[in-house]
Parts: sequence; C-alpha cells; structure tokens
Amino acid sequence: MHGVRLESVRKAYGSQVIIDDLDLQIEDGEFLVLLGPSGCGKSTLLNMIAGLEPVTSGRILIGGREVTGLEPDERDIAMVFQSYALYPTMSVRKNISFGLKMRGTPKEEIERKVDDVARLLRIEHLLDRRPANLSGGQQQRVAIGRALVREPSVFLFDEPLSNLDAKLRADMRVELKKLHERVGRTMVYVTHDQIEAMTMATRIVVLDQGRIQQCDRPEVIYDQPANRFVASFVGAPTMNFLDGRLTRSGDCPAIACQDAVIPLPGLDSASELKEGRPIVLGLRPEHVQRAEQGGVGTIQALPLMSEPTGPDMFVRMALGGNEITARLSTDEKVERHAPLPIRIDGRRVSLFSPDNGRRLV
Amino acid sequence: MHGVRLESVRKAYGSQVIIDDLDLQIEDGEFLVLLGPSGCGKSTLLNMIAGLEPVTSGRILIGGREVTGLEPDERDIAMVFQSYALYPTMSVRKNISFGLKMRGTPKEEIERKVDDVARLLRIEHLLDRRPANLSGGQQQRVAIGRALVREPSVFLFDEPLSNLDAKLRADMRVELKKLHERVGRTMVYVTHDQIEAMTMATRIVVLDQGRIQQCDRPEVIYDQPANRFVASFVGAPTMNFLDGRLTRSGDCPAIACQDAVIPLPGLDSASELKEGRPIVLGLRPEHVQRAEQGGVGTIQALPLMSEPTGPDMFVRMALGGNEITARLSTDEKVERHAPLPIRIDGRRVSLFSPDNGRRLV
Amino acid sequence: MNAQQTPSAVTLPRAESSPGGKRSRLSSSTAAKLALIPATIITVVCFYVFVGWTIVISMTKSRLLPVYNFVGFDQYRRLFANDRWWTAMENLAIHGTLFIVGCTVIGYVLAILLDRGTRCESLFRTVFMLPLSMSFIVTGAIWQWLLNPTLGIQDAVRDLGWTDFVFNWIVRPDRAIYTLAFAGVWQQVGLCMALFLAGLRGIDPNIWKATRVDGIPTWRVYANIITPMLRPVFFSVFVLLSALVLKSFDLVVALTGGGPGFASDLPARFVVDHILNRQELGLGAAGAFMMLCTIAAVVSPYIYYELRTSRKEA
Amino acid sequence: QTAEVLHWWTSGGESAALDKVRAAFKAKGGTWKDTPVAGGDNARAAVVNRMIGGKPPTVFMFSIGKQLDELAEQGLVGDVQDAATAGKWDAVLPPLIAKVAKHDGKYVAAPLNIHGENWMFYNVAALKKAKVEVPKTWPEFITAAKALKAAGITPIALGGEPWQERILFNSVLLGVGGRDHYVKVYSQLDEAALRSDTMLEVFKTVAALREFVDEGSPGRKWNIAANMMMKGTAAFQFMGDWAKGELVAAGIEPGTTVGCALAPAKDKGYIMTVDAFAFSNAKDKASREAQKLMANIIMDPAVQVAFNKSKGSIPVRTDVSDASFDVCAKLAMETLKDTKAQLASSGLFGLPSSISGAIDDAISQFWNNRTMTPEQGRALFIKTIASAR
Amino acid sequence: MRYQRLVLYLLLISATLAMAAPILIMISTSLKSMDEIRNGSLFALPQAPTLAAWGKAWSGACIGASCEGISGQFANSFVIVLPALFLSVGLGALTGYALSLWRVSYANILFGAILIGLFIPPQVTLYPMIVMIRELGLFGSVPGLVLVHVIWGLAFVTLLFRNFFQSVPQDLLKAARIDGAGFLAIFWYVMLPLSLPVFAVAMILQFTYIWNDFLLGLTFSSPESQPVTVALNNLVGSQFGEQEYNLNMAATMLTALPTVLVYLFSGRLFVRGIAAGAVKG
Ligand SMILES: Nc1ncnc2c1ncn2[C@@H]1O[C@H](COP(=O)(O)OP(=O)(O)OP(=O)(O)O)[C@@H](O)[C@H]1O
Ligand SMILES: Nc1ncnc2c1ncn2[C@@H]1O[C@H](COP(=O)(O)OP(=O)(O)OP(=O)(O)O)[C@@H](O)[C@H]1O
Ligand SMILES: [Mg+2]
Ligand SMILES: [Mg+2]
Repeated sequence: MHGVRLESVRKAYGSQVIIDDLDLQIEDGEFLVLLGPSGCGKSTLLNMIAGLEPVTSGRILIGGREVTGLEPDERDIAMVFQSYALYPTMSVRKNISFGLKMRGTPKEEIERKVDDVARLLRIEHLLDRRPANLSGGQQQRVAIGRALVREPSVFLFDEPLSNLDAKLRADMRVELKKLHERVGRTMVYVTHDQIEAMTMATRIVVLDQGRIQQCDRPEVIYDQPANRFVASFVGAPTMNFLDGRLTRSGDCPAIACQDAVIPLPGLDSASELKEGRPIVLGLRPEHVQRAEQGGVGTIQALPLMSEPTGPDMFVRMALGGNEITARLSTDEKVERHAPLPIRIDGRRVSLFSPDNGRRLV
Repeated sequence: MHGVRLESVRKAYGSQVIIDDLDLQIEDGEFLVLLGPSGCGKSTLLNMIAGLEPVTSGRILIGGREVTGLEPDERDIAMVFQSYALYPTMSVRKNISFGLKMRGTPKEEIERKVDDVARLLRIEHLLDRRPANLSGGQQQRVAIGRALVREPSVFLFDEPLSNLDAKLRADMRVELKKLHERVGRTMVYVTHDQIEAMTMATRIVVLDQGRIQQCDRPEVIYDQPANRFVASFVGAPTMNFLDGRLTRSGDCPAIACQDAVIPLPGLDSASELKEGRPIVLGLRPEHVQRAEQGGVGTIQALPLMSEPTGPDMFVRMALGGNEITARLSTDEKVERHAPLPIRIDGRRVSLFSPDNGRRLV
Repeated sequence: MNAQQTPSAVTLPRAESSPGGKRSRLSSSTAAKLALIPATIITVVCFYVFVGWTIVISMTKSRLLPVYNFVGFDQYRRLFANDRWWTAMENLAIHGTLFIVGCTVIGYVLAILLDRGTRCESLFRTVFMLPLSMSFIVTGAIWQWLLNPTLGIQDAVRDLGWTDFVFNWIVRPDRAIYTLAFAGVWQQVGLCMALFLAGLRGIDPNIWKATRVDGIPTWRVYANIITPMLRPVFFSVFVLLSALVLKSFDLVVALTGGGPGFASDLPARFVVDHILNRQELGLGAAGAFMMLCTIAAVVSPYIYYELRTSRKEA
Repeated sequence: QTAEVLHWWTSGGESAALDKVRAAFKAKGGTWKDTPVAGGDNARAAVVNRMIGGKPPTVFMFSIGKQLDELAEQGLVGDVQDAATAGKWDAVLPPLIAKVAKHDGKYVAAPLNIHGENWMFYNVAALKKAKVEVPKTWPEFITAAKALKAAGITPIALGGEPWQERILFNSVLLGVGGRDHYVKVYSQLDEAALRSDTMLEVFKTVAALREFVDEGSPGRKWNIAANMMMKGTAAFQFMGDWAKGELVAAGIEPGTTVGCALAPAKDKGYIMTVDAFAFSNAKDKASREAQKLMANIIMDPAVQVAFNKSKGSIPVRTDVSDASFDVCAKLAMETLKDTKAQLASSGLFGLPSSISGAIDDAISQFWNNRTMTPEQGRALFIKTIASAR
Repeated sequence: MRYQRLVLYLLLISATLAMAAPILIMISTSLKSMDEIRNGSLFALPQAPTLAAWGKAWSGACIGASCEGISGQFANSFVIVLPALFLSVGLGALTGYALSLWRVSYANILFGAILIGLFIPPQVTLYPMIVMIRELGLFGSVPGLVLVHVIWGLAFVTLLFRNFFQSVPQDLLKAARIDGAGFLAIFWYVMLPLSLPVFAVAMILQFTYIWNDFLLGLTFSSPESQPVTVALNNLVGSQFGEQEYNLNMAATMLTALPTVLVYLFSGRLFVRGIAAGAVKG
C-alpha cells in the first residue's frame, strides 16, 4: 500500500483559502492527474503532499503512514518541476546523484544506480554535461532521472512538460507513460493541459478554486463532465454550449435555441427533464456531423470560417444564435456562408443546468 | 503590387552560412508562413526583409522597389515580435502612437488612427494601461496594433503566438486570420508550430538549414510533402515511416517490410517504381484504418500502447519491424498485444527515396 | 552537514523512516532562523541599540566622555543655533545633489557610449572603474594635489603660458564644496557606469528592433524608452550614492579638511569633529541624530520599495 | 621598563627632536615603543578611544588643559606626582603651566616645551623694498601693510586654516586689547570684556587685515605661507615659533634675512602653547616605573635644552641657560621672565576644546566672510562662546 | 554613421584621459626626484625615472621613530582583510540566502532593519562600538578589527545577495529539499556555486572597502595590527616640514596597488556579476 491519502486537507494564506477541506485517496500504482486552470491550487496541493508547504489543517498519509509534519526527504517521494529545477552548476551525473549523496549512499551504489537510470532514460552520453548545455527535453529527462534514482514510492510531477514544444511534449508524454508502466509506482501529475491529462491518467482530478470538480477516469471526464467547468476545460477545441429550452420535435426530444429547433434523436428523455425547462446543451466539436441535405434530424448551420489543421478541419458555424465549432474531415468541402446541413449525435451530448452548471443527464 | 521579392539572398556570419542563396516571391496580399525547426534561419530571414540585419549578398524588393540598403523605417513594413517588445513604460496608447508621432503625423490623425486600430483589435478599454498590466494575449494584440497603425504594405510576424498558452493561441490564430482577411495586406509569418502554419497560411515555406525545402499551399505540404524532412515536420502525431522494398501482393502494389507485406490497394504503380527497389513509405496516422478481420488488403498490426485524447485515440502499434502510430476513434476498443487488422489507404501514402529522402510519387 | 544525515541511509527509504523513529534533527526552517541570529544580533545591537544610545547621549551634557546628566533638548537648541551645522547641512545638500546627479549623468552617458557596440570596450571599462579601487583618502589626496593652485592644474596651465588661468576653487570658500563633488564623482562614476551598463545589456534586443522598425531616432529611443525602462537601475544607483554621500567623511577630511574655514564641512565631519576632538559628545550626538533623521527621510521610500518587491512579483 | 609612547610628531623635524628624548630614555634603560599617529586630532582621538577600549598607551602626547582634566576626572589618567615632588617641578615651571598640568593637585602630565604663538616673522628685504620699519603697533602695521601692498608685496602670508586664522586673531587681540584684556577674554570668558569697545576695536583691526592677504590664502598650509614670506613675495607671517624650523630647513638663520619679533602689542605678552606627555592609569609596576622614568627624562634640563633647540621651542623649565639658543628663543625666554607676560593660547590649552573649537569656528567665519562687520563679528563671538559653555 | 562613431570614440577617449590622468600623474610624480618636482610641471613626464621613492616608501620611509616604510603594515592589512573578507561575505551570503529563499516570518522586517544599517555612518556609533568590542575583550586585536568590519559590511553584502537570491527560482530550493539536503547543504552545494558572479562582486567591493578603510583601522587597531592606510596617513599626513611628494605618491600608489590589481584583473567579473543581479536593475 503506497498510495497517498489526503484527509480534509486545508490550506490558507492568511485569510485567503487556497485549498478547502479536500479529501482524496490516491491508490498504489495509480497515475493520477491533477488538472485545472492556472492558480487553482494544483501546485499548492502537490507541494503539500511533498512536504514543501505545511498544511493549515488536515492529515496526509503516504503508504498508510502519517507524514503531515515530516520534512520532504522523509516522505519517500520524489518530485519533478516544470522549470526542471536542475542544479545549474552541477553536471548531469551530480544532479542525479545529489539526493543519494545527501543520504549517505555508498559511492559504488550511487554510481551503479546513476548508470541504471541514465540507461533507462537514454542520457548516458550526457552525464558529464551541464544542464545549460542540454536541450529542454534532455533537461526534463535528467530531472526525471533525478527523481527515479531515489526509487521513491510516490512520484510527484508539477507540469513537467509545459516548457517543451509541442512535438517534444508528445514524445515525452509517451515516454512518461511507458515509464509509469515499467516502474509501477504511484504518480501524481499536475498539468493544465487537458491532452496530457487525457492521454496519461488512470484517473483525473479536475480542480477549480481549490475544490475538486470531478474525479474519474479520463473517458468519463470527457464524455460525462460533471459540470460546465469540467466540460469546457477538457477538450480542444472546447465544447460548444447552446442555450435553449427543452422541447420536442416529432417524437424525439429537442432543444429550441431562439428560432432554431435542434432535434436530439438519440437522447433519452429522463424524468427531470421537463419540457420548456431552460437548459444548456453541451456539444463536442466531433459530435457535429455533416448530414445529407434534408435527412432526418438534420438542421441547417451557416459556416463562417474554416481552419484546416491537416487531418481535420475545424469549422466555425452559426447555429440558432450561437457560434459552434465542428470538427470535420479535411476532405469535406465546406463553402463559407452557404447553409450546411448537420446532424448532432444526441446520445453524446451533455445537458447542464443553466443555474448552477451541473450536469443533468 | 506590394509583394516581397528575395533574389539570391545570402546571409553569413563569418564563415557560417545561415541563409544560402534563397529566392522567394511573396505575392501581394498573401499570408506566407515560414515554417521550420529552431535555428533554421527563419528569424534571420525575416530580419533581413525588415532591414534589421544587412544581407551578405542578394537583393530584396518590396512592392517592386529595391530596399536592400534601406533602413527599416524606410521599407514600408511593420513587425511583431515573439516577446512583443512593447515599450514597457508607455501606456498602450503611446505604444501604438509613438511611431506615428516620430513621423510627424498630425495629432488628430494619430488619435483617429489609434482609435480605429483599438476598435479593430478590441483593446479600447486598455488604452491607458501599461503593458505590464496586460495579459499575454492582450499584449500581443497591442503589438499587432502598433504594427497596424502604420498601415504598412507588408507585415512581418516573428512567432507572435509562441509565448501564449494553448487556448489563447488557438483564439489568436483565428483573430489573426480574420485580420488578414480584413486588411488584405501581405503578411509574412514565422513559426515553428505546424498547426499555426497549416491553419493560417495561404502558402507555407518550409525552411531547413537556411534552404527552402518546399513552398506550397498547406494542403499540398500536408498531403504531398516534398521530402522526408517536410513530411516529418508537418503533422502531429508525426508521419510514420516504414522502410521496405517495393513488391506486389496479388495485383496491387505492395511494400515488404521484413516479413510483413503491406498491400497498398489504392497506389498507382508509376514507372519509376520498379519492383524490388528499396523505399520508404510515409503514412499519416489518420490514414491507418481499422479493418474487418480477414478483409481484402488487410494486414495485422500489434497494438502496443494507446493514448486516448478525447475525440481520438492514438495507438502505437508494431508493424513489419517498425512502430507506427494510428489515429483511431475513441469508440474503437483496442486490446493491447492482441493482433489488430488494419487497412492502409494507398492513395494517400507518400513514397520517399531512402537515399536522399525525396518524394517519389 | 553530516549532522543532517541518517547513519543508516538505505535504498528503501520506506522501511527506514517509520513513524516510530523520529529523527532528532533540526528542521530546515529552524535552521534558517538560527542562521539569521548573527545578523539579527548585529542589526539590533550595533545599529539600533547604538543609535538609541546616541539619542540618549544627545539629551545629556556629555563632553569628552559619556555622562548621564540629562539636559533635555539643550544640545539640539545649541545645534540649531550653530552656523557651522547649517553650513554643513547646506553643503550636504549641495554636495549630495551634485555628486548624485554628476555620477548618474556621467555614468549613464559613459554606459551608453560603451553600449553602442564599441571596440576595446573592456579597456575603457577598466579605466573607468579604476578610481573605484582608490579609497576616499587616496582620492582626496590625489585631488588635493591636483587642485592645489600652486602645485596642480592651475600652476601647470600657467606654466604652459596662460598666466591668467585661474582654477582655485579648492581655496575659495564659496567654491570648495564643488571640488568635493568633483573628486567624489571621479571616484564613483565607474560604479554607476557598471550598473547602467548591466542595465542596458539587460534590455530586450527586440525593443531596439521595434524602435528601428518604427523609425525612432536613437537619442529619442534613449530618452523616451530606454531611460524610463532603467528606472530600477536609477533607483539602485540613487540609493547607493546617497548611502555614500551621507557617510562621506573621509573625502572631506582628505581633500579640504572641511576648509577653507568650515566652508566645505559636512554633517559627518561635524559630528566626528565634535565627538572626538571638541569635547562635545552631546552636541555631536545631537548632530548624529539629526543626520539619522535625514537618512530616514531619504531611505524610508527605498526600504518600502525593497520590501514591497517581495518574491511574488520578482 | 617598556613604555608605549603615542604621539603625533611624525614629520622629519619633529621626529628628530623627539629623538633626543627617546635617546635619553633608552640611555636610562627604558624600552621605547613608538606609536606615531599623524595629526593631533587623530592622535588625541586615538588616545581617547584606546582608553575607552581599555588598552591605553603608557605615555601619550596630549594637550594639557580641560580635555585632560576630563579624562582625569574619569580616572583614566595616572599621576607622576612622585617624580614631580622629587624633581621640584613646582619651583621650575611657570605657574600657569604648572596649574594646568595638575589635576587635584597632582601632576598628570609632564610638559616638554613652550611654543609661542604670537610671533611675527618678516622678510627684511621686502620691508626694505617698501621702505617700512618693523611696526610696533597695529595701526603702524596697517600703514606699513598699505605701503607693502602698494609695492606689490603681499603684506601677510597667511594659510587660511582655522588654527592659523586664530593665531592671527589672537595676536591682534593681545596687541590691541593688551594682556589683561586677553586674560579676561580667554581665561575668564568675561562678559564685560567680551562686550567692551576694546573688543570691537580688535574686530575692526582684524577686519582691516582681511585685505592684506592674497587670494590663494584659504586652505594653504602654513609652511607654504612661510615659504612665501622667505622668498619675499610676502612680507609678514604671524605664526608660532615652530616656523623657525622651516627657516632652518631653508638655510636661513633666524634673525638674519628673516627677522622675528613678537606681534605688535601694547604690552609684552607671550601666548604659550605647551607640548606635554600625559600618563595612563597603568596599574602594573613596570609601567608605573616606565612612566616615572619618562617624567624624569622629560624634565631633565639637558634633555630640555637638546630637545627644544631641535624643536624650535623654548624649555619649559625656567632655570636653564639660554646661551645656546637663537635670538628668537632668547627673546622668548627673556619675555617669559615676567610672569604677567605668560599667557595661554586659546587652542587646547586653557579652555575646554568645545569652547576653543567654537571660537576657532567663529574667528574663521568672521575672517572668511568679508561682508561681516566688526559689530556682527563681536556679536557672533559672544554668542558662540555663550552657546559653547 | 561614420561621423557619429568618430564623436563616440572622441568622447570615450577624452573620458578615459580624464579618468586616468590623476592616477597617471601620481605615478609619474612618484617616479621623479624632489628637484624635478620642485622645478618642473606636474604634468611633465619624469626626465630620469627612478623607483627610489617606491623603494623608500616600501621599506625605508620614516614614520616616527621607525624607518621601515609601510611594508610591515601592508602585511597587517592582509591579515585583517582576508578573514574579514571571507567572514563578512560568508555571513552576508548566508543571511541573504536565509532571508530570500526561506520563509522566515520576520524576514522582511529584518531585511528592512538591516538595510537601514547601510546608511548609518560608522563614525556615529563609534563610541558604543568601542565599548562593545572592549567588553568582548577584543579591543586592539585583529579579531576585534575583523569583527568590526564584518558588522559594517553586513548590510551591504546582505543586500547584494538578497537581491540575487530573490531571483533564484524557488523550485531549485524545493528540489534540493526533496533530495534531502538541509539548510546548510543547500547553501553550500546548490546556492553558493550558483551565486559565484555575485560572490565575485561582493568580494571585490568588500575587499576594496575593507582594504581602504581608515577610520576603523585607526580606532580599533593596536600598533602591532595597524593597517596600511593608517601608516599611509602617518607618512603623508604630517603637517610640518617639506612634503616629499614623490614619496607620498609612491606610498599612496603602493597602498592602492592591491585594489587596483583586483580591479584590473576582475573588472569583467564585476560587470558580469552586476548583470547577474547583484544589484537590482
Ligand atoms: N505564498 C503565497 N502566499 C499567498 N498566496 C499564494 C502563495 N502561493 C500561492 N498563492 C496563491 O495560491 C493560489 C494557487 O497557487 P498554485 O501555485 O497552487 O496554482 P497552480 O494551480 O499551480 O497554478 P499554475 O498552473 O499557474 O502553476 C494562487 O491564487 C496563488 O496566488
Ligand atoms: N549574430 C549572430 N552571430 C552568429 N550566428 C548567429 C547570429 N544570429 C543568429 N545566428 C545563428 O543563425 C542561425 C539561425 O538563427 P535564427 O534566429 O534565424 O533561427 P530561427 O529559425 O529564428 O530559430 P528560432 O525558432 O529558435 O527562433 C542559428 O543557428 C543561430 O545560431
Ligand atoms: Mg503551478
Ligand atoms: Mg527566431
């Protein structure tokens, strides 16, 4: 049992509450991603787990042992930082071995371990360089090596990839995931990049303003966001929201936005969704499909602008007084300002309450 | 005629040649993107157009007028920098108007122009703030405003969005594109982000080591890359490359990689593609499709790892001794280490020469 | 550092650091507090207690040695009636202004000249910084010789043929104070130059590019863009120089000895003279306290600024 | 018997003079540890600081007077009454000096010499050129000065430092006011005397002298001024008898091409300053012995003669022969025979240094500020003394 | 352009001459004989350069009774300067480090308090300082003098280091804490190597200040531990007799020599250190 357990953890700076009464159980071997916008308290939470920030109240347990008052190095954790935080004046080898040296590990053992880690991360040839002479990706790998070498039971990552460029980020993502599989330790990973969260996590915790908004597997977070915040935060391009009222079109439920009625053929009508009730429809760009002219459940949208990205094309279109983005294939020819018939997959939409933004279905 | 023309432009620092004998014609009103990896000479090229760096040899013409020896402010250009380079101690209004003031534009005219630009960029409410009090996106907008207000015939952008976070970048992309449509001036835009290039450009110039690798419309760059460099640089996840030999499978051409024979049903066999010839097959992830078990032209791949990103799932799989990435829909259930039948769209693959990396078909 | 290591460092830390084995070591934040003790003691005792003592003494009749027979604000009354004190304060204002403005302006100009992609930059820079290595005593001595009408520049120029040449400020009561600024600027201008140079080097080169594209003349760029950007540097320079001005004692003593008469006297010299040579400890202490008040007036905005730029903004 | 001796006689001539004392001390078996500190202010400050710091030098040069008194008050100085009793100092010292060298009736300092401050040196050739006699009174002096000025000779060679200005002022004070007035002003700080018309007369005279110095005077070192006078570019210099050292160094026998006279005065007076050594309150026997030995050496007649000839001053003992001294010194010793003529310098001698310093400031201010009228000068003088008391 | 460059270099060269002239004049004077000085111009080059004055200043000039030049005090100065230098820079660095990187609750107040010390003239509190040093039993000893220098250097060095460490990312500290390094280990292994440029600035400036100090040396030294500046003052500062200008200038230059050398050889470090954030800008 090397999980992490947070019990009603609270953190406040003076009167400003950053983390409010948070409970979380991170299982052994899990890859848990803390996702949230900038300033929501992700780093603060991670720092508290690491012991770098004292908690205001509450308990933290790592591997069943209470560590609330312990120093960071007594907690059996390792941490990787966004800025890498490599020691700029030490060689890569020294960077990696510093922690071991501080613990008084014998020389030969240090050497062996550093070599092992370097091999694992393919940085053997860099061992004698200074961090300043490494590329961003290499630096990040060294930072991970520094964490790995100590064989902690919990790894903490604070936005480790956000200083890398897109390509490198994608590669490192894969590597980190492989690494997780290989070492099998618990990992807590902070990011504000939802792609990272989606691809790597076994579970995602979406944080906002110091509160957990949702905590679940990535697919669930993506497909069934618990509220508008989660829905809009996860997914790129972001989810489309349409304000409207519940109604019926023929015998399937529909939503009326201004003068447009959008039928949602696949949507099961549930008891709480009374007709006429104001509602927010959440719709992912990829769930807008092009339809044959005049097909069943088809509505007309007006394309405004299209952005081909290579494989896909994002088309912004006007629909019932709202602007929505659709993800279409590049092959489709879309003419601007000419009405385009589209179909919406009703089974895949989310409905939110306009009052508190909670998910309704 | 406000295009830009570079005639055998060369730039060398000492003996180190950065740009080698480059010819380029940028048409009036075009949105030309210079795309290339870091250090390939994009900024150098842009600076030479702006007159900020002298050319070692060659000529530069803007709007048909030779400007090779002129000062930047005599070239009728404006430039926007990655770091914004706003004057930190001046208000937004001053930042925008300072250049005009230096040219002795009358007061009322300055005011009118600043107001126009501010309205266009929706920064009217920021006019009296200092740059330090603006968000990154706002700062970038001010920098663009500073360029716009002078109404130059050519706009130069040096990675203007790379300091912004992903979400903001996507928004600004759209805005820039709209701006281009509205003002209709020539724009030269430097970036190393291929998504930016693909979505914004009317034409893309792919640079590597100071040489033009390909110069064409985005779709062409994406679908028919001129060489392996371009192919791998554009597209995310990157294009898959398979080393093999040309062969036949049944009556359609195929490629043999180690023991696996991959039929390319749609590929027309051209004359130069002799059987048995070693070849590199380039394959975009989205052109790998899942197939029915035992269908025609089906091959077996072994999924190793899958990365669900929300709408898509990137699956890394072993195929004929290579590792490739496929982009599948999240709905598909892919089991790791269980053979998966896939089909490859032969009309869409690229074939490269293994010797010089040039495109063959 | 050894004290912070556990004797039984083990590869599997989880077994080693069980909750039972509470390690008896200093927590790091305690260590930080401990490390601040010397500085705290020095500050409290040597700065504040001593200043407090000075204030106490300024209320007494102390002559050569401290005695504690209190006389209220008598010494201040005497101080304020003392022409020499006011001359010294006036001189402080003149000298301070000239010295600070002179160093700042000349240092800035030199830094700009050096920053224009100059050849032999390091040679020039080294020469400009050389006077920094001289003490105020030495500086005073050098300039005393140079400014002396019968030995120095005046004499030399007269020897060259201009027999009417006059440069005798150091012996003129109304001008002597300016020579002080002269020597002071000569000595400290290098430091200012170095600070400004570093500041100029820290400016984003893209700003320069932007101004060129905007077609702004170079002097305009310096005047309207670069100089405002360097405000923090100007501030640091100002603070350093004002610390020097307030403490300037050695230079007056070595250059003019406060003379002619007490025409070039400064508060620091006034205070020292009265405390050490005049058997006027009480009066000197009163002067010292008034100096500290002046200092407080100059410094408090600075301290406020320093503290405000806490880590979050930095 | 080791004595650490702190003094400010660092220049070649002073050091040579002190060597006479040093040699005698060593001849008697003492070990002399030399601690020179240049500049009287620095040296006195160093002594006081070291006393407060608890490590005073065994013997130190100091100004006798109120400053030493205050140190003695705090029990920081030792006495050499034993040696004084044995050497019968009371009998041989001028009473004024004996008085200030004592604290609580015990000698706490051993005076070494007497310097006169109210000397007037003059260039004989310059006077001849302007056809003037050596003036006997201040009005005469002013007439002479006018003549000199007309002849293109700077009448007074003055170094414009406060202490030099004081010497000139005090000479006028003594000369115009007379020695009784001088004593009233400086020894008693007598209000009436300060406010008297005599005092106004003094300030008028001093004001009249302002125009007789050259433009380069302020800040000038006294030896440079002396040089001007020797060369003949200036005629008179009012300076202490240490100026003779400069003459000797320039190869001029005092009384030949450069003459010496007491400054013009109504009645004879000699403004004395005294160099003296004082003694720390050492407790250990060795130091006490060394101090005693030092006191004896200093007051030894032979040493007095040897030292003072070298220093340019006259012996503090009144009982030594003037035979081997120069004419100026002879004149001084002659003058001092009259105890009424024995006057104390205002600088660090009879007065607390707070007052003497303030007086210096006032004099300097009056001298340098040419717009200040004699009445204002007198008022300033009175006010300064009052506030420094 | 060309014309502008010309003006630029003319300005620079004249500034260089103005800055260097006093020093050059001193050196040239120190190489002259007294006769030449008396009869020649201050600006004339020495006709027959001689190092005699330098030799005399070093080992033959008389100060009071002893005629050993300033060589002895030169050694004293080093004995004082070296420990004072390392201790004051060390203490300042440690204080700056603790103040800026560790969240000590009263850090800001303490720093403000220390800063005020930067402006207090040492002369003003000389008296109580003497008493304190006496009570510590250190008056007149080298350790006492060193202590005084450490005290008066604290504010400045702390300011330098605090400003620098303020710009060091907090993450570095966190990483080291997680690696198990304690307060001092982080300082020694991580922060100190990082602050080398600032260290250089602090060392250079402190060396200059301590070496050039006169007042504290005069007050707190004993005759045996007198620093060279005090000796220089004794040599140059006497009022009586003819001034031996060549000797005075030679002695002055000799005294300034160590600091001049430091600036000549580490001027580059100095500018780099300042640019690295030693002084805010
Ligand atoms: N020392 C501090 N004092 C006061 N407030 C603080 C302190 N440190 C952090 N905060 C505040 O706590 C909140 C959470 O900060 P935190 O660094 O945890 O955010 P984050 O989610 O990591 O953001 P980012 O994605 O930008 O790193 C922020 O609003 C921040 O302003
Ligand atoms: N002043 C210079 N002296 C020597 N080499 C230089 C200079 N400026 C740039 N270079 C070199 O020229 C090459 C191209 O630089 P440039 O800045 O144009 O690249 P870039 O494509 O803009 O890269 P990035 O995407 O990182 O901005 C680089 O290898 C760089 O090292
Ligand atoms: Mg964070
Ligand atoms: Mg670039």
